[in-house]
Amino acid sequence: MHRTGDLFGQYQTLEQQKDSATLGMWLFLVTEVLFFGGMFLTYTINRSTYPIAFAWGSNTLDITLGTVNTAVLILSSLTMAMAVWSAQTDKKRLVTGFLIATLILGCVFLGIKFVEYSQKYEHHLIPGHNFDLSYHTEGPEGAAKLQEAFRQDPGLTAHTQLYVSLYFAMTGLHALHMIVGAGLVFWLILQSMKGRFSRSYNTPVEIIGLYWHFVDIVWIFLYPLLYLIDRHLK
Amino acid sequence: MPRVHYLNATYGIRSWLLTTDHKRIALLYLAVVTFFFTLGGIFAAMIRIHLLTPEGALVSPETYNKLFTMHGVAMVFFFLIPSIPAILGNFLIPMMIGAKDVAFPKLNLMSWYIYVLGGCFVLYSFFTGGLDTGWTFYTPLSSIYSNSAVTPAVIGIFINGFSSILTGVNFVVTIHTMRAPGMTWFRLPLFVWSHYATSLIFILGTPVIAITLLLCGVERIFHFGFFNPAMGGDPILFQHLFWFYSHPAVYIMILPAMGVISEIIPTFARRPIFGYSFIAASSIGIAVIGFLVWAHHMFVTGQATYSALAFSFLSYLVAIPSAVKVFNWTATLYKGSISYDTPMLYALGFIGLFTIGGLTGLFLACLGLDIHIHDTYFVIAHFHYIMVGGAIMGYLGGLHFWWPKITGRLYPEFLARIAAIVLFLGFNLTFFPQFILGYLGMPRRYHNYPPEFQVLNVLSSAGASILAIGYLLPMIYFVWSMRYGQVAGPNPWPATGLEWRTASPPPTENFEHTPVVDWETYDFVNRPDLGLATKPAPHLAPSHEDD
Amino acid sequence: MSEHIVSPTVYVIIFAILIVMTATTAAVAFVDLGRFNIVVALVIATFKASLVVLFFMHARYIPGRTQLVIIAGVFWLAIMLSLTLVDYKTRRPESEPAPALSSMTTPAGYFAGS
Amino acid sequence: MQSQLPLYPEQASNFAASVDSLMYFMIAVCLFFAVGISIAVVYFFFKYRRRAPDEIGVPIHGNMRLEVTWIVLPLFFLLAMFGWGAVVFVNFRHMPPDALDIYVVGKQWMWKLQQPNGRREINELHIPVNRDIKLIMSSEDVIHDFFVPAFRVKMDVVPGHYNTMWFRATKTGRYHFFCSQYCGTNHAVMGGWVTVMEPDDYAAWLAGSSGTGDPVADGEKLFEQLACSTCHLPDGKGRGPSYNGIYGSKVRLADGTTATVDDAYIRESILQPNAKIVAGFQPVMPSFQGLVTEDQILSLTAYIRSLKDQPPPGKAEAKSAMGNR
Repeated sequence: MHRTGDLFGQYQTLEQQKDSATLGMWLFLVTEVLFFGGMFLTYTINRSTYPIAFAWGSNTLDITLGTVNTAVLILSSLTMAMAVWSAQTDKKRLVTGFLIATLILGCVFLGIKFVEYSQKYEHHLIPGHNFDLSYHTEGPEGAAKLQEAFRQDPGLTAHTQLYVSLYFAMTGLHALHMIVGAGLVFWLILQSMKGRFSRSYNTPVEIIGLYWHFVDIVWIFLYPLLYLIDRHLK
Repeated sequence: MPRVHYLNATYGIRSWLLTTDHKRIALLYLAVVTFFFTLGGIFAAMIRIHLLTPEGALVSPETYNKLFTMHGVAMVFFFLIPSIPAILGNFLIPMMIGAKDVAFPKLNLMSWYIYVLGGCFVLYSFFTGGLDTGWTFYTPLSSIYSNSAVTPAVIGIFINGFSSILTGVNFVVTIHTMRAPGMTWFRLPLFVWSHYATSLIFILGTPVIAITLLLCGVERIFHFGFFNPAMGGDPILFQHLFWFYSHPAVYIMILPAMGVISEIIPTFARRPIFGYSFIAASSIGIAVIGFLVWAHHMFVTGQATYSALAFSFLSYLVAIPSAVKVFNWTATLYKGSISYDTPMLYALGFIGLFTIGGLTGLFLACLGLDIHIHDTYFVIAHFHYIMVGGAIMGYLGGLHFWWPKITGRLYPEFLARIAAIVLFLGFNLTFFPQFILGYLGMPRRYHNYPPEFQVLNVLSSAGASILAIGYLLPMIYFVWSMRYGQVAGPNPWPATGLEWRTASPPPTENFEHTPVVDWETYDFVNRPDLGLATKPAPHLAPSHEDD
Repeated sequence: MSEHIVSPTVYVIIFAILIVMTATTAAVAFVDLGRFNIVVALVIATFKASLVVLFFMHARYIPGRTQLVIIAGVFWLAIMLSLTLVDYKTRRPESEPAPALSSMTTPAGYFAGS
Repeated sequence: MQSQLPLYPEQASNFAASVDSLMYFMIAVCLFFAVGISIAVVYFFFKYRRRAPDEIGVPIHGNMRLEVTWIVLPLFFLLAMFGWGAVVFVNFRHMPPDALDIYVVGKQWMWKLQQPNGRREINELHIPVNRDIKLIMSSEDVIHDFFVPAFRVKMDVVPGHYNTMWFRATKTGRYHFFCSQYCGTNHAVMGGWVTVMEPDDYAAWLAGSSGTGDPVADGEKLFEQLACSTCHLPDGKGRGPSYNGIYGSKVRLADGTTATVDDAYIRESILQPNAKIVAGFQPVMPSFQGLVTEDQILSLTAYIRSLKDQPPPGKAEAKSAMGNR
């Protein structure tokens, strides 16, 4: 198909082209909802079966890092939205600036995630033979709590591993989406530096923005579901 | 034939492998889909030969298990699901709505590459250790106990899922935004409606199978315990996730075939389809209600009684839209002018076989009966009536119907009619005995069986050999006709759709000028361009009647 | 092209609400509300997600057709979760371990093999 | 046995008749629709055949009344099917109070069943006639399914879950049961027989064991019944060593030592299989302690002894290659 300026050959008008792209992205996001949905279902069933193990597992996570990461991601959504706004209002240099800010914030998120993952490794919280719950039981009080938990759920070790497996699967999949998103934003930055985006043509910024916000939304649910179970126990 | 068309507009292997033309992509799909069909067919033939004797005539138990698994995987994920949507849908939807191409042509090509990549992974699994989990991949057999090459297979199907998803997104957007002027929603051919419904299932269902098989693969690699009871996981959860997609997937396979039938019948009865809006709505109805019935595959897993009652009830509801279609097709024959061309033979065969397949589905949705016939040959017979008798009959009917449009040439009519009849007879001989076998209690996936089941198994295998001839014939004469077939002209039948208003084969951009639609679909009366009578034949309508 | 441009002020206000909500949900998690902890957490998360969808993703200003797509996605997710839970939550207590059987399958029992 | 080509299995339980009548009802309703549609299609097909090449049909677009009819009318039949099916199902899932509890464990690829008094069987189930039987089932590995066609009952046997089902056999006799959920390589041979006995016979059976008096024949039967034959294949390619020609010979063990296969070794291998593993095999055999009586061990030993003149696996191939077999 031939391309005339910004208009691809299969379309009649720019408006039709943008309409198609936006609708297409939203449909793709719906498939992503159900993609993550399968995991949320797995999570729901397991959490309702093993509430104690899930609370115990959740309390091994670092809530500070989790909360900071949530804020970082929300801020990156703001910069992304501002990048779209800059394109819509023809502020070409601002587009690049906001996109770079978004990319940096995305990388900060992934960096913090990496720190968390390596903590899990140091704390023997990787599912498998070396899995050890006793890390978070400082002092006799903690040991007593652990004993109580084992009394309520004799399979605590196995079931907490289920929680941690889910933690890795869900955050891992989310991180994978972040990496893809960062790649897309990087491509946008290159395009934007060529001055490609303007009031009349900003579809790529808009739809990659949609994707970025969606990944943010997934985290908005992952954060309370993974980090905030029965925090009062500690 | 036109001098320049999409087949000869450019030359060379690159012009095919890098094409963004939806028609060429459809042919790329045709090649790979045919390969998987042949592969699955060979597995099926070996299964039927093996089951000739009670103790198993051909292969070891391990090999037999691999054969039926690979038959299922090849046929379901790599033949039935992409066949009609990716070949006929890709080729026709843009032309039927008067567009130059789909909304995202590059994505369309990417879908094909994703499909091929997924196929490579699955072939790798087939030929390095095979796959013996059953196409349903039930855990913990698939995630822990199987020693076969499960991991590449689930990765392959996971990848292939994205091909379906992207095709679905492409179709929905295309149908929404790319319609030609005058092509209103209620002038859309029913083929487009059924593909719209199919695409909804692609979009809403396929991601769930992707994540499910991903979890299954992750469980195999990292020993996570989501579905492993030894670690507190639940194998039943896998079945919920699996069937949330795989039951609607049945409708992915049958809905497009229904769309094909809805095109063929009015064309060869030369009258408007009966109850257009009901057929269109029933497609959407099937897509939606089809998502609410999945746990009828799990009645005997120890599912709660209340839940079983709910799912059984909903399963009965989904029968209604399918029945509506069958009734309307039948009514379309009334006072038509019916020709006996090959596509029509396939369409009528479809009505018969799909009716049996659909009705036997009611037996399986029936809670009390399902206790007895679940996981027996009754199930095998039922879904082969839907998949082979329905989907493949529709696929072959559609391929014959649009072959002149795709290649510009006609297939040999006489041979094609013979093949259609051979297929119909061979099919019934193969699968009808399996209903009885199932009620007698022969469980599925058995590499040997008690001797009292032998007579019916031999009958079934005999039918399979006839069926094989029925499949080989079209493969041969289609290839033959590409070179030697009679030149078809733009509208050989003639049919009313927009795709018949351009040359055969069509130019790369489908139409010389963007068409403007000012006629109703399936209307033969106000279409002088078709070269037919403008009034119904006198023996059909002595006094003018119209409602 | 008639496209709605949301002003930066709106974006910043939404951002502020989101941050406050994040702090709130983290704080509430340390209070023992019994089974309502999860309810509160999910309500706040849903509220935050809605803000992102409606404003950052412009869902307020897009055609009804696209809004329907979003609703369909959420609806289908709800189908998947709810109908599966129907099965899990109505299972009868008799599917609890039967004592005689568990003694039969304990490791000390006779099938030490697997 | 019924005729050469039966259309339904024997009716041997309280559920059989009700499932069969439900089946007849369903067939009747479905035949009504299928035959109606077929007749209409075939009739129209010939009646409205095209007579002139340019002829067209009558433009009828639809009929609201017809549409409503064929939406509503089937709905009634569907509701009837649903209701009837639900009644049978609820009856099947509602456990009777005073049933005889039998514990069933599925395992790749055999069934272990335990009577209320503790007597255990493999791939055999003995039950009294006209008595409610409740099976309490679980699995040690993958999902299996306990299916008795003559009783029209089946239920998945799921690891981590305890599923129950019940039935009341109404006719004495021997009936096939199958594993109906695909469970791996030997899924198809994972079945056996339900023996329905008069209550007196059942009581007698529970009290003692029965044998023919010929230890070799008894042993051969046990060899099948206990599913030894699924692993100890004659060609030595199974999960356990072949018995052919093994009696009296010396075998190399996994720890490098050797052992003579005599009565004591066989007894030990049945009761503590993992004590001495033959080189080249994995310690996968379950213990049969408490599962076989001393008499049965003697019978099994006698059977293995009777195979000592059979060619052992490796040599058998060489011989058959020379045509001596």
